[in-house]
Amino acid sequence: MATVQVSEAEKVYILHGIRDDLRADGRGCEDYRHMEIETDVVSNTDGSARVTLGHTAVLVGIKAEIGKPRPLVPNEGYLEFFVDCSANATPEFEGRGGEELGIELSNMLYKVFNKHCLDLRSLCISEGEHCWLLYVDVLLLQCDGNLYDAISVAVKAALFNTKIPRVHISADEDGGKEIELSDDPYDCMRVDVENVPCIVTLCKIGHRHVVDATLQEKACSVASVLVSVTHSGSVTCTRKVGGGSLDPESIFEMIEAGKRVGKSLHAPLMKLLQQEESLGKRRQKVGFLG
Amino acid sequence: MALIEDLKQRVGSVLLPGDEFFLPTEDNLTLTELRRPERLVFGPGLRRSGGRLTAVKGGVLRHKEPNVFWIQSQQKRYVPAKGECVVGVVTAKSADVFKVDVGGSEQASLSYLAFEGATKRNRPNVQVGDLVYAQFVVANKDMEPELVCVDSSGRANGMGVFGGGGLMFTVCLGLVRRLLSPSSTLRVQLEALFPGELVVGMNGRVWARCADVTRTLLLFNLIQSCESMAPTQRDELFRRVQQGAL
Amino acid sequence: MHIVCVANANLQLLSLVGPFCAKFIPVCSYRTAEPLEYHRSFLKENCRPDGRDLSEFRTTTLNIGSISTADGSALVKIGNTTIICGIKAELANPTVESPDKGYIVPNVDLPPLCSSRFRSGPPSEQAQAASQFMADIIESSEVIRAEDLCIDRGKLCWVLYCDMMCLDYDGNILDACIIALMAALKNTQLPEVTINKETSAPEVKLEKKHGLTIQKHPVGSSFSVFDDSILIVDPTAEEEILSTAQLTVVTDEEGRLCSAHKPGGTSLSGEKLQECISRATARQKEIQKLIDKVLHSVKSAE
Amino acid sequence: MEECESINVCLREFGCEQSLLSRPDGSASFVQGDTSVMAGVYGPAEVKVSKEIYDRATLEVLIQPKVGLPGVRERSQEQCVRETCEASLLLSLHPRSSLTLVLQVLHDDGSLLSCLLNAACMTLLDAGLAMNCLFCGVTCAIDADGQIVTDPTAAQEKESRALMTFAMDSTDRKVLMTSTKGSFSVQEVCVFFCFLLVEVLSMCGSAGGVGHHKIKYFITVRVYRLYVFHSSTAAAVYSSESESIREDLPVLQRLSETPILQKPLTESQNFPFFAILVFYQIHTKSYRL
Amino acid sequence: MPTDNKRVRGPELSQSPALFACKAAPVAPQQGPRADGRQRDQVDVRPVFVRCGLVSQAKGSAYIEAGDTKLMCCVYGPKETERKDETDMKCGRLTTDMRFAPFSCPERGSWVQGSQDKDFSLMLHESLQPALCLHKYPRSQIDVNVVVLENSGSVLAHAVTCASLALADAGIEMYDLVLGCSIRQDGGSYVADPSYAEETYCSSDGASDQGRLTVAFLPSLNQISGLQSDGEMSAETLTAGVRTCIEGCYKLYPVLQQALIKAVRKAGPPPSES
Repeated sequence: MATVQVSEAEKVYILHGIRDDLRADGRGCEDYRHMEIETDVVSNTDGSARVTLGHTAVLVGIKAEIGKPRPLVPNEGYLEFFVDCSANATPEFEGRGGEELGIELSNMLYKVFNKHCLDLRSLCISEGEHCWLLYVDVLLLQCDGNLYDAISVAVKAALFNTKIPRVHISADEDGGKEIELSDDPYDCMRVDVENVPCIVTLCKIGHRHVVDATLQEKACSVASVLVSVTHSGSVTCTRKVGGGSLDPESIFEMIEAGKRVGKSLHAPLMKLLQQEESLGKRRQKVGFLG
Repeated sequence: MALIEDLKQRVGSVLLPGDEFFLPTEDNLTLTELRRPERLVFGPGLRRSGGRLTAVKGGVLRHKEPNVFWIQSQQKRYVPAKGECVVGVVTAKSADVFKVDVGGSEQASLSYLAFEGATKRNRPNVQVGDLVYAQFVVANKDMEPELVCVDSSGRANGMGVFGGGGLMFTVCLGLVRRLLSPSSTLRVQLEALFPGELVVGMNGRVWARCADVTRTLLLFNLIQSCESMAPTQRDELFRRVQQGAL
Repeated sequence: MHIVCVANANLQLLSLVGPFCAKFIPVCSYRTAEPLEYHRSFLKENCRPDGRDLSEFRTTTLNIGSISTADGSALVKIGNTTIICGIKAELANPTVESPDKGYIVPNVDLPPLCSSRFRSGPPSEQAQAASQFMADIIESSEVIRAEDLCIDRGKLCWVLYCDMMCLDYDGNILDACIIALMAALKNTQLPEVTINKETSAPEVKLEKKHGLTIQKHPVGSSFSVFDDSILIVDPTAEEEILSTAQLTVVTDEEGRLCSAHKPGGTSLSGEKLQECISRATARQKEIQKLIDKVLHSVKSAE
Repeated sequence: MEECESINVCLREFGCEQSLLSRPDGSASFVQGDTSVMAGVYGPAEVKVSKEIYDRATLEVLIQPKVGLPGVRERSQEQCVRETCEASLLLSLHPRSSLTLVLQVLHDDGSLLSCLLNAACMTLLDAGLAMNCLFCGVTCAIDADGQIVTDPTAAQEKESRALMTFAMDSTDRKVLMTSTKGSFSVQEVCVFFCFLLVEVLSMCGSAGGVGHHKIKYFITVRVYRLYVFHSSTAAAVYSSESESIREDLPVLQRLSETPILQKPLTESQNFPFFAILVFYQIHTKSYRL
Repeated sequence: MPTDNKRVRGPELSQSPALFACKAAPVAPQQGPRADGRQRDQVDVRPVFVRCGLVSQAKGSAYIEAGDTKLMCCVYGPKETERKDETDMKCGRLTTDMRFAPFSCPERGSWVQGSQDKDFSLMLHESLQPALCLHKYPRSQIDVNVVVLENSGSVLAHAVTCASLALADAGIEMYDLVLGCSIRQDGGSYVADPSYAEETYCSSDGASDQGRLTVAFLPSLNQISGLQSDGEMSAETLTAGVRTCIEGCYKLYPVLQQALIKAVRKAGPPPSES
């Protein structure tokens, strides 16, 4: 992952600041940086969203395709994730570095966006034969720390934005099934994103932990805990990342804090998404350069 | 000696890898007998291991008086040998040596000081990409080959960096040897045809410069076509060139 | 303690006291400094650094049926060399060219775990050559008739994936692979499959299982050639590296040869080859006895 | 003990051409009937640090099948060719360097492994690499009736009960490589070895130019029936007819060299002609055909 | 998918016979004692069998067997780093590789490492790294290779345990051993050290508190080096789960200590400093 070199003096400064609940950019320990969300940014996808968090920028596009359900769960559709760490984001992503991070991120996304948070059965068209397959492509445009949180918010926004065409199954003469896609672009199915979680990354710095760490702060931390939280406050996935170890008590504190922060993230996010959608075509598109 | 007789008998014939000759056993060397064993020199392609002499390359057995034997074979890849002069390309400059590509398996080193008149202060003007004509002073399988551009008396003796112009090309090693042989008719013929400069490295690289580019190219084509030509054919070709047929 | 020993000095010592006493002088350093000389000094006395004589195999142990997720499995140890073979049976469509034949797919894996000489990633040349060798053995000896694996002609047949994994690489993996494969095949139980007449879909009765009919019992014996002339059996990893050629002879219970595989190296005369073949025939009997004994004990334990 | 009459076992027409590629340091093509292989060798050249061996050259063999990508079978063949070449090459003369031998299968009509070996040997020879000995490969098949077929075609291979490929070296006439398929009795393998008679039949060189030689070798491997029972010494009959090559022999045009491969050599072609007959025999207890 | 040219190939498509089974495989009981007789809602881990130093070629190795789960781990190094650009002048590099034998799971796996294996390798790396004194091995690399011979649940937890044992057996300096333990939460109850069936079984209705949790723990330092959970659980359940796992780790601790002591004794007394 993108890293920065931080001198000892800077580390001490950051550490002392966090001890007093004061971060270098003036935030408190549980505050996010400025976040921007825009949906429906890529026209040839079924759903897309762009999220910037501080200087971190992420673009998510979702394509729906008809596929065959997995043999073990014949009555469910499924999601495929692919994370592209473009060398544009940081030169370190060139070659193998970006590929490894991409696999790591997409593995995490598989775990977070599992069947507990989405109604995968609604993606099934006919049991054992056809289902909807959502290809979620994540593109990292810029890297300034806290990728997981930004990606999860972007995925949630893109899923909210996704419009899957309705299908009608009719039997043909031979008794086989025929699938017909609806021609009307407004006749579409939406994905219920109410239960979709967001990831909150908590970085342990000194004796405290902070939310949404910048790269400098990240360099000072020994380990972080990812907590993915739904709107109701239940935890769908946790994971310790980084080279250090944590004592059990601080892990419990971090899970608790993650739950608190995550829960408070959902309501404004949903409100924002609905607001944007209600604007309809009148909405002024900002685009990437805005 | 039986071996020498045996070898002499085969001179001019083709030997294949694995062909063996047996050296006389050491028992013949007794102190009472004053006759010193004849000195035998085995050149490329022949290998002595214990009491056996084995051919390791396919080619024609050659002999030179008194007792020098070698196998004349055809090869494209150059393997550095001490004392041979080669044409190399400077590929890198470092603190006190140049790296020179001579077409072997390893790049040779060439010291800044191994030029005529070079001192610590007065460094030779050599750039990456320049051609040099140099001689091997170290060339064995276990060490990095080393080149110099001076002879034992410190004179350039024709070695050093090439001037501008001219053309370098690669021919097979056999042709190079023929060009360099003191009794080479080919060289004499070429000289008669195109007066100019010709530098022939033992590594198969030849550099030529004639009065103009056309002639240089003609010379290059002629040498290349000579690779697989009999003297009679060559004579014919040269005659036609002289008459302006090409 | 001596750190480095001069090779020549040791050689003289060795020739005086004989190789067995060599253990009392600082052998370790001699062994690492001059491994070839070290081995030669033993071979001169017709024995080897681990105390075996030239035509002695290491202790071979066999454990059958230890992996419950596999349809058949076996773990073989020849000295330190450890190979585990697991067989997974799956259903597939037979090829158009041979509609009445099933598949046997052997693969040998040499993971980085088994020795520091292997890297992770796609299989090394050695692993690929070993896989091909196993495939050739299965084909040549006709261990199982491919027709036996057919369930419904042209429609359904069994695929036996025989995956052999090396867990400890100390030379002679080919012998170990063959023993592991044979033992695992003998241990394999396939469920009964019937074709439903109406839906023409296969129906599997997992509770009803039967074994495979094994036609032949090939057993391999590997040899290494030292200094173009000395032949040793069952080489260790160190001996394999130092030797100049390898040879594997595979024979079945009727004394027929299934393979005489010598992928190059220094040459070998006909007499030596004959010697290898007779040693291999004797080895075949020993190993077949071992497999039968272990299988019997597994059955009686059930 | 019966005396076996010689049976007429022969090889398909074969041929070889050397130095036909300009980029590699040595190249050759070898044709056995319809089986044809093209080979090229590069080196001694610079070696990758990861593959460097401190006391000898690293030899890599790459086999390219006619269609598709090389698979496990090619890898196994590569191993056979590589280890055979390693045994005959004097690799210690070029430490810390690399030799790369590329073999391209042009057509496979049986006896492929032996053709690969022969092409490899000719290529190494053409590159002028130092070798202990030459080697040659021959494939034999036992058909359903127990008859031995040498140099079988693909169709014969398919019908055969067992298939064996051997490589022999030219100095000690010993076995360098064996690779077998199918099952066979111990007696049969003995017969095989008896049959192995390496006949370096013709080797011809054409010379041209001043001191410039182009040497063409033809290695024929013929299989004869041996009459030897209970003999334990290998007797080699080595007869050679040699004619010194004159410096200024008229050079044959490059193009005209190719047909020679297919034609038997005649004196009229003015080729120096060597025939080296080597009988190879091994100790066998008894055999019956 | 590109065809694999480096292995003997079988048919294009083949399916496990279990897919066509007439009778469905028996499901793990959801109440009462578990299939293997262990107790629910108790830290009832499977008895483990551990051995160190089995592999002759490795610097250190360990084999662990818990129920039917069988794992093997080998440690090579410290050695020169393979990739020169990754050489760290101050600190050693730990590389982890975890793979499943194709026959280790009820469904046949592929030889090619999937993204799941890579994820396991990464988690293994994160769990082990805090326990190693990597600063003692500058400019070098330590390789940890784990092979799963049979997967009968809780592989990651046992892989962590096995790898730390192998590291200890290799004589790599460590702050502490690392132990792994996992649980499966099923509604209000949980099972410790779940078997494969218990792990993969999914409850029919969307009941809350369904999840799996794996914890890697340094027992004498009381630190958590690895934490991984999935499924939906409340924060309280999760916290309780972590505590359960820690308890499970403490249960394993003496067994591993014994195994290491045995291995050290077997290696013989250290040479006297005379």
